[in-house]
Amino acid sequence: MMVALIVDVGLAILILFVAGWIVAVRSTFAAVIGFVVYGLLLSLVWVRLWAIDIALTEAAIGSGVTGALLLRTLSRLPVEHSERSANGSFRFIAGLFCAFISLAIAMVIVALPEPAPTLAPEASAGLPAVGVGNPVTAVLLSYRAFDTFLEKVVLVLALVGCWSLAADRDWGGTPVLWRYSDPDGVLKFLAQTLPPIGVLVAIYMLWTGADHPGGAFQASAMLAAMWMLTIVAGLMRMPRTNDDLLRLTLVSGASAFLLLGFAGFGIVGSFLAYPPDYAKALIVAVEIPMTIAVAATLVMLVAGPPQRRDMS
Amino acid sequence: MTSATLFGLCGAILIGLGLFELITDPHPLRKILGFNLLGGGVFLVLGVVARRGAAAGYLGDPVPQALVITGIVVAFSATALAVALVVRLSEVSGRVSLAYASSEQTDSDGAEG
Amino acid sequence: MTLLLARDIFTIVAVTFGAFFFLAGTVGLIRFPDTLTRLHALTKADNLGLGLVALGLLPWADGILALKIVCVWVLVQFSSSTVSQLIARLAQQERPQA
Amino acid sequence: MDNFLFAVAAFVLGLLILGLVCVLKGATLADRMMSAQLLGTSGIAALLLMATAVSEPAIIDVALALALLAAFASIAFATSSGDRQDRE
Repeated sequence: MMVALIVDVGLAILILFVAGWIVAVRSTFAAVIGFVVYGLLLSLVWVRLWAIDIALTEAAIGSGVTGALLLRTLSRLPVEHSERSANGSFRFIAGLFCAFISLAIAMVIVALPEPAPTLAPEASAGLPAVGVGNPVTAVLLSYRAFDTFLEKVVLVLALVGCWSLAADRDWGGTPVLWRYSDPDGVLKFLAQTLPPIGVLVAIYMLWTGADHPGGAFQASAMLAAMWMLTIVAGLMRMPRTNDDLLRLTLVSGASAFLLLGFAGFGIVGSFLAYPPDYAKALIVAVEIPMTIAVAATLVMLVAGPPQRRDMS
Repeated sequence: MTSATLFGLCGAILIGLGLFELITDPHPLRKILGFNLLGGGVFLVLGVVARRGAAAGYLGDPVPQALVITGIVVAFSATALAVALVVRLSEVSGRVSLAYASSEQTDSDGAEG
Repeated sequence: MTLLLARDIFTIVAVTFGAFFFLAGTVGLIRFPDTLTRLHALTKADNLGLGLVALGLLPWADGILALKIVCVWVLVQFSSSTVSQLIARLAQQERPQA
Repeated sequence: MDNFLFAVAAFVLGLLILGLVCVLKGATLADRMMSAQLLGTSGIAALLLMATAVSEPAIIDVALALALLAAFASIAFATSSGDRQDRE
């Protein structure tokens, strides 16, 4: 497997190169392009580390949704190149400090205990009771479902924080992604072709996530990307932030999870516990509203605080 | 050296680079990028722990893997909120950079927006 | 036996040609004089490079998997042709300044 | 055969470095975007090669997701930077 190692070394060099570029380059726009490439390379590394679920998440968030978020932000900010702080000795000390941190972590990595501690056998042993075949999905939605529930709450809270930053007169208005006049209708064509395929792939990912790499979150990122594509192409309107249906959708994921959690008290006797025979069905059932809710949250997070369209 | 160790060391350097960017760059959006670089490094280190914990027929320990997935989502939420703060700051103050923010505040008022 | 050998040879030939088009695309991107010719070089890597690599891998995939590989290629075709148009338009806008 | 496929993946990744230099030095926005597009396609090719080399079908799903999302990212670049240029 020497050749495989060469691939890994190449990947490591590439990632460090891109990271160095992001730090060194003056133009912020170039740094953002660099960051999207960084996400792409990371998802290749996740494949090499046999973490396919993470590779999917990273590809979806790292290069897709975060890229859109940063670009939308850049189109709002005045163009300003990064001015390095003139204080050379400050940068030197900061560099030294960061090198020290890196070195310390590197030493920990080299000295990691052998044999490595692992929870894989425990995760595997519980699978029959949960009924799903993908251990990562089992961890996310059964063993540590509470974490996942709170993660959905964090997403909604971040959106509440984001909306709160709107100017008073814009409250309840419509957020804007960015404007593009599509003179030849090229974008419109793509926005009519790609989303049906994207939605199909999202449904597939959600479904296959029970037994193979994939899952709800990856599916929602895919849905979010397709939705944004149709909005940028002008085929769909961005919803107003005071739209009741939108707000209901946004909280439906966490609410479904919460309901399921309390149902656990009644049926099995503890919060977020699933009755053994229906565990898989319940997991898939709660994943569907969650996927739609998270997709909507992602789109609204990328679009940022509401702005009244007629104002600008 | 195994691939896992290689990527672990890579993650350690990424943490250092991200931290450096976070500390030294006065542009807040660049600080956010630095924070995400740093996050990528941390996730990579966790991923290496997961890969080393391969057992029971799995090629990686699913528990740290699930932690990383949750981490990526939460990091995205934090990034989105931070970015919204940056945009609002520039709308209100008319400037982006955090360098010498207090002393130049009065000069730059009204110069942009 | 000969069928297996033929499969190996087919994969090696197709994938090698695909890699060659990636090389050609990258070299073109670096060496060609202006934006539109560079765009031409890029599309060769997108279409033929990925296409031949995908073609070479098809015999190793069965049924639905092969369909997925073809899907990946078709998707890249759709998006790369659109993005090429958008890039060309952007290049046109940029030219006066350059 | 696995080694051959890995070698081609390494080769494509090596080209990625060249393409990357191009992104970094790219004189115009259009050049940078072209290189980014090439990077996406190379990444997808590398994933397909690796999926076959290690016989892990799930990696093809990653390539599929990347094909859709890289398209979205490229379009976001092209359209939002047009918006940006208008204001500059």
